[in-house]
Amino acid sequence: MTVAGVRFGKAIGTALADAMRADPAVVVLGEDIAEAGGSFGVTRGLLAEFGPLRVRDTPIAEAAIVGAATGAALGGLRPVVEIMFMDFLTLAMDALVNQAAKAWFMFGGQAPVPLVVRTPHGGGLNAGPQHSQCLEAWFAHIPGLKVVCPSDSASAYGLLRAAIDDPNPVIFVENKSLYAAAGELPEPAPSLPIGQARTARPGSDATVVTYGACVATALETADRLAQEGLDIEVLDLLSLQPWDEAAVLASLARTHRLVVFHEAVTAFGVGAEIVARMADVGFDELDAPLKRVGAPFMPVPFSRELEAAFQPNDVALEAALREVLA
Amino acid sequence: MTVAGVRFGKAIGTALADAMRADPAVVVLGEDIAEAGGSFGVTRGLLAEFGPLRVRDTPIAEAAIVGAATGAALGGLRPVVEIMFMDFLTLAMDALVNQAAKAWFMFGGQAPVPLVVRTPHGGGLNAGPQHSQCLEAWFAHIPGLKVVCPSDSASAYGLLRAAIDDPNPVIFVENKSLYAAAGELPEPAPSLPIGQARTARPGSDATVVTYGACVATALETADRLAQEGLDIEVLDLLSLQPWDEAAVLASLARTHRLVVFHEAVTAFGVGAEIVARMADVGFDELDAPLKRVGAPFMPVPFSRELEAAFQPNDVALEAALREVLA
Amino acid sequence: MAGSDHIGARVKEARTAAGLSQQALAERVGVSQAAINKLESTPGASSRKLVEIAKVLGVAADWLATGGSGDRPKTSAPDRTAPALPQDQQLELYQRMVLVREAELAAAEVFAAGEIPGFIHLSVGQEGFAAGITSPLRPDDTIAATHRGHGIALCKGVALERFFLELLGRAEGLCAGRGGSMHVADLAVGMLGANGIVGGGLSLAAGSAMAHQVRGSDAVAVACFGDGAQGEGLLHETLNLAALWQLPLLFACENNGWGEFSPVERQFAARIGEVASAFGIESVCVCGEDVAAVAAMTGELVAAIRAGEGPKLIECHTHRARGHFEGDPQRYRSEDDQQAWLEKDPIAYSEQQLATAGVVQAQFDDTRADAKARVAAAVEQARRGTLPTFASARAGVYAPAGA
Amino acid sequence: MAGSDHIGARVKEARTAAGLSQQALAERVGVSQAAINKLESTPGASSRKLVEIAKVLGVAADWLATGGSGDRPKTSAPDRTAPALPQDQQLELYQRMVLVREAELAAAEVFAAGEIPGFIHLSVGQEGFAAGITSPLRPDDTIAATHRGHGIALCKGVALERFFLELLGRAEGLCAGRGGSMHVADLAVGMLGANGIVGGGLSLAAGSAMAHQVRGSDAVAVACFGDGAQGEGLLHETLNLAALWQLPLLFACENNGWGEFSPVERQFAARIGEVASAFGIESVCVCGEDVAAVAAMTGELVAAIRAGEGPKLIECHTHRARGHFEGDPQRYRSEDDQQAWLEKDPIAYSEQQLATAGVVQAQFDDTRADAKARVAAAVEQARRGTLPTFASARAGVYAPAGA
Ligand SMILES: Cc1ncc(C[n+]2csc(CCOP(=O)(O)OP(=O)(O)O)c2C)c(N)n1
Ligand SMILES: Cc1ncc(C[n+]2csc(CCOP(=O)(O)OP(=O)(O)O)c2C)c(N)n1
Ligand SMILES: [Mg+2]
Ligand SMILES: [Mg+2]
Repeated sequence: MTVAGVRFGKAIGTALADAMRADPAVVVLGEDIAEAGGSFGVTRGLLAEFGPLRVRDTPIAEAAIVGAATGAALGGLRPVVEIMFMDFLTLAMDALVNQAAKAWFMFGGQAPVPLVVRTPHGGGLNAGPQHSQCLEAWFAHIPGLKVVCPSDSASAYGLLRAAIDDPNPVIFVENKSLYAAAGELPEPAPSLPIGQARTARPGSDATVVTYGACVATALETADRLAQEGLDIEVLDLLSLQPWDEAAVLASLARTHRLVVFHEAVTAFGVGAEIVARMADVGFDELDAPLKRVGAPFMPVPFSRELEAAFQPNDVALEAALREVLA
Repeated sequence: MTVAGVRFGKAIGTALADAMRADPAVVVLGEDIAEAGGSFGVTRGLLAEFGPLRVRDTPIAEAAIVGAATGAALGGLRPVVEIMFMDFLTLAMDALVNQAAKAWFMFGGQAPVPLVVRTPHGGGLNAGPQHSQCLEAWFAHIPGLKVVCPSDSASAYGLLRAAIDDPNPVIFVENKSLYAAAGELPEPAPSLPIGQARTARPGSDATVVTYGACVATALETADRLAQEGLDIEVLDLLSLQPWDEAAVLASLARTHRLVVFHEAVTAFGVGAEIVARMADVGFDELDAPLKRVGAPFMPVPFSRELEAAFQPNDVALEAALREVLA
Repeated sequence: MAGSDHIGARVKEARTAAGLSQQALAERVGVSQAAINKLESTPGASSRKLVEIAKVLGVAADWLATGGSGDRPKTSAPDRTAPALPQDQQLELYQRMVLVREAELAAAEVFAAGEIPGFIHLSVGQEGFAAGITSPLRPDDTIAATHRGHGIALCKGVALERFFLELLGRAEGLCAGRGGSMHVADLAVGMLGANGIVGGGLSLAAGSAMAHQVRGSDAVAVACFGDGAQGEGLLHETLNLAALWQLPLLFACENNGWGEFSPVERQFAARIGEVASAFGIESVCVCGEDVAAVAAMTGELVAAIRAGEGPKLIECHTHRARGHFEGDPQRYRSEDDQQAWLEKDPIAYSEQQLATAGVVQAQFDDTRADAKARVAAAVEQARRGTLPTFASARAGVYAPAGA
Repeated sequence: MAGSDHIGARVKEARTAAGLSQQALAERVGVSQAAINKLESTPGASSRKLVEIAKVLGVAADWLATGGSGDRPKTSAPDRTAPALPQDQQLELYQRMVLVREAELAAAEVFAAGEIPGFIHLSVGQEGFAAGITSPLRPDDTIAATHRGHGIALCKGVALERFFLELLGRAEGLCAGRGGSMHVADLAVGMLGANGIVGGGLSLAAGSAMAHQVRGSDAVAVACFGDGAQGEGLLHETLNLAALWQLPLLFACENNGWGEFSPVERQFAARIGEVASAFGIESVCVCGEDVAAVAAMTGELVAAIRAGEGPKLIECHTHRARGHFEGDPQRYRSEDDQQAWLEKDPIAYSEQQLATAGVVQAQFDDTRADAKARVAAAVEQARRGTLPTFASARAGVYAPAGA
């Protein structure tokens, strides 16, 4: 059976509740996530069901929150932390990068760190330079971390269950603009394996590799181009670290043309790695330059017009696709 | 005139002293940098010459150090901060990324942030997972920051003078293994423009793009291959953000084969951006896959044998060059 | 008087001697009046705040705790009370508060109408903090505000028109429409910016203080932070840095009792004054309802800092009148708590004080009408402001050489 | 005695009454003996540490500051003293310290011979901390150590052989040769690791305490940190978190007077005990020379935490005998300071105490010989350990499903 109209945020909340029911080691912590149910309402209801030992409001202290969650994970719990905006992960980088990411390796495989850090990225709310960044490339660069980024309710549910089950620290990135998006959720909803991409739309003329909220834009763009007879494949990465190189390569081997599309700043972003790999292992498949469509190299501006012009969109994607198809 | 035998660390110290003499707004701060002259001895002598108002030992508080330096820069000083190991920048990311990098833009161009953060990266000392990382790709991803990485005494001097003169925050990355390396320093030594690469060795068969301590390894490898008649061009980037795309493209247009070589983990590293750009703007020049030689995707291990096997070296570079030349 | 045989009785004795009501004591200590009442009336009761109470009452904590040898002793350093301010200054403070109030109420309307993008955090009910803290500051003094920074911006001298131009995202705005409400700044008047990062202004202000110190200026920097920001480690690091370097820095805690949707008691286990004391930093706690007291106390602290005494801290108790951000339905907050600020409205209190001193209602009405008119004009001007071009923003990421 | 007419005279009066030498007072307060001497002999002098001095001497700070009405009063809460330990426990502590000492001296030699890669930080002279702090801990109690963590590792029960195997970078080492001295860990015995990040263990230990709490266990977690780590904001955040959540967490400050090349006075402006108090966290300060006192005091605190009293803090004054790291030429440190530890050697002190109680020299000699033999055997075994293969390290980055 499939339930329709399940919002992205609700799917995440459901995954949390299901995981907490399944395993008493799962605990949830973050700023205003217990009594208030979270800034984006995702954790609503958890406190009532699971009580204050397992659902904890924290003080505003991102470093200690993630550090403590790491220590708790080493101690056998499966903490799921909410960091209110991805921009605030700047305050928790030591815990994530020097402690959580390395503990399994550095201690010679003594104890896993089954930690999940949920955090929203992305703009569109005119929230300005310090509340809109997409910093996932940082984490994808760090051995020991995994990074996932769902694109709809079903993938949010499935990836979060997988992230909580995973014995490694996982950064779970939620695009803010998706929270209210309704989608279908199978019942029971399955866990999705980390590291596997999904063909959101099969096509033969060119491949768009994308993730998160950009998947919907890519699909729209593909639909539009389909009216001209251009058949665009859209690959939804879902996982960024590890990412599904085999799937991307297989798609490139079919279409020979590839564009990576994401909301993060293009330069040194996730797309750089994907393109760089394809320029090596996929070199023989290439019939056109590898293109990236992302944000320009500037902070996310506040005003409506500026942010709208800043955000990578269907127009830019279409232009890039036309270039590689030219 | 040129002075020979000037160590890399000494060149940095000289640049600091010269900058402090030239401008009373230049101040230096960091852990144990004043009385003790720095963990790597770079700032020795500054306290005696410039006094405790301008040369400050700080408590162990990386976040406050970089935050205060940012505030001081907004207030008209030109602070140069030393962060003892690049791994500890994890503790100062908010100040760098959310404050320093964005202040000029976010305030509409009211006041510049002439801040320099000097920090050593890289392994080779068996210092283990938390004292050896190369995290420059993070900073290169952040609009508003500049990132430079000198490869010898002259570039260390020249880039540091330029970084201090620059009205923007600059991350100045020093490879630990270079501190004791002696080099030539012109007298007076010139400032080097940020954003310009340097052809360390001209060549026509393939291009190695590299930076920092890897430049020397690349030159050795090139010399060795020259004995077989292979003519390798070595491009020393010097600046990573902005990086000299025109120089890389020009070289590629001559050699049609390119390898990026750096000590950082390959995945999502600096090389990804360079390759990704070349796979787009340089596509028509490509005669071979674009290759990257960097560290494998794992924390820097401690033991001698493990670290030696981990570090990207001349053997790996040579193998990659042979592949693109095949 | 050795007959006061339990702690509460001694508290009562000392409180009465100090001429304070239970409510007044409660406020200065940062507990509820009910808590003081319970303490005074229950034999055997004690309080974690005993040291704080002793400080406010100017008695030894030892004596409060045990009664000791007999008479209620005086501490060597009785709690400082603010000197009275001359009436013209009080009027000016009043006018500033009214301007901030009117500006924010207008902003709320313009926001509700969809003309202000993003989200805005208003300081309605807390104007005593902004007006009081900034009042002794010179133009070359600097201040870093929080995300709730409109009041500080306006009181530090930011132009009302450019303030609204920024909120509406216009090219002529303080930040050329790139920052918005959470980043209003004007370095030319020493306003180092509101900040989207809780606690973010702390170290920026410390750095600004360091710049004053290096230049040999007697300018002072002020670091504003909310009660919620007390949880951030940067506070500790900055207190330590300021104490070690004897920075000309005033820490100013705007304690409105809430950090987003959680009351301060659930967010911070210490009293910030005690933390500051541990670092050798003198601290005072004032009631933000009384702008004259805030201004006078800040004046003393700033003068001491200017004179080279090093960092100080002021905590100011206020009430947040509205939601955390505009549009916050405040389901987490009781109706009583939402209304409580009306009893503590610094503007109403200031009118009372001024009325007692002979200022007539018409003057209040004029002030308000004036402010409304200025604000309305500024909003109109902001609406006519030009939209920023993307090209100019794109070109504005790095400062050019020589900037 | 109301004739003590300046602060220093009153300090002297109270100190003499407490039976303390200037040196002993200085140590407990964390200042130099010279500072106490100057204070006592200079009319008009005062001290930032007056409250601390008062606490140690068990008098009211008011009285020290002003003299007040007359007699030297007693505070209600005199400083706690540790109960005496039975002799067998004292012997065990002694043996542990000797093992740590011998292990580290051997490590120093092996390091100097180039057989240990990287850099190592020794705790010679500070063994009273490691042995004392760990002594009341059960196997299921957990502890996060600092970069100077050999002593904690060995005393918490890490196998000596695997310890040396790790230092030498062998496959059979605690961390399979991937971590080295700065990361020695054995989660099976509750040792959460030394840590390369100053302060890094604080929040890890808090999380471990949270895990104990969620599981309903009465196990306790211990967060070790150095005096230099006091500057890190994470300390503040963790104190607050622990206080709010009433975590079963002991904060253990190993104050050896130095953070790298700078004395603690230039790094931290507060007394950690006062900071903890501000958070409602009880704290005690003990002299690390006396391992029995450290153990007894820690025992009391751990028992209280186990009983549900929430977090506590212990500060332990020690002397760093050697450089910050092996090979540190210590140019920044006077010859006197470098030798000072000899007067404060916890092993020598323990021998004195035990000798007074009748333990004979031969037993000390045996203990040392035993330890030397065990260490020598462990070093030999480590030398014979196999080198880790790159393939296995490469395969060890992520925990496999189900781990
Ligand atoms: C580092 C960081 N963490 C969390 C937030 C989200 N946030 C914004 S305001 C706020 C509450 C701050 O409370 P307080 O400091 O008391 O200021 P107030 O809103 O009451 O003025 C929080 C948690 C943030 N902006 N920055
Ligand atoms: C975050 C961080 N900053 C700086 C360092 C470098 N460092 C290593 S040990 C040390 C001094 C620590 O002093 P303390 O906490 O007193 O420990 P001790 O060395 O005296 O045992 C410093 C600054 C580090 N390892 N981590
Ligand atoms: Mg608040
Ligand atoms: Mg120390």
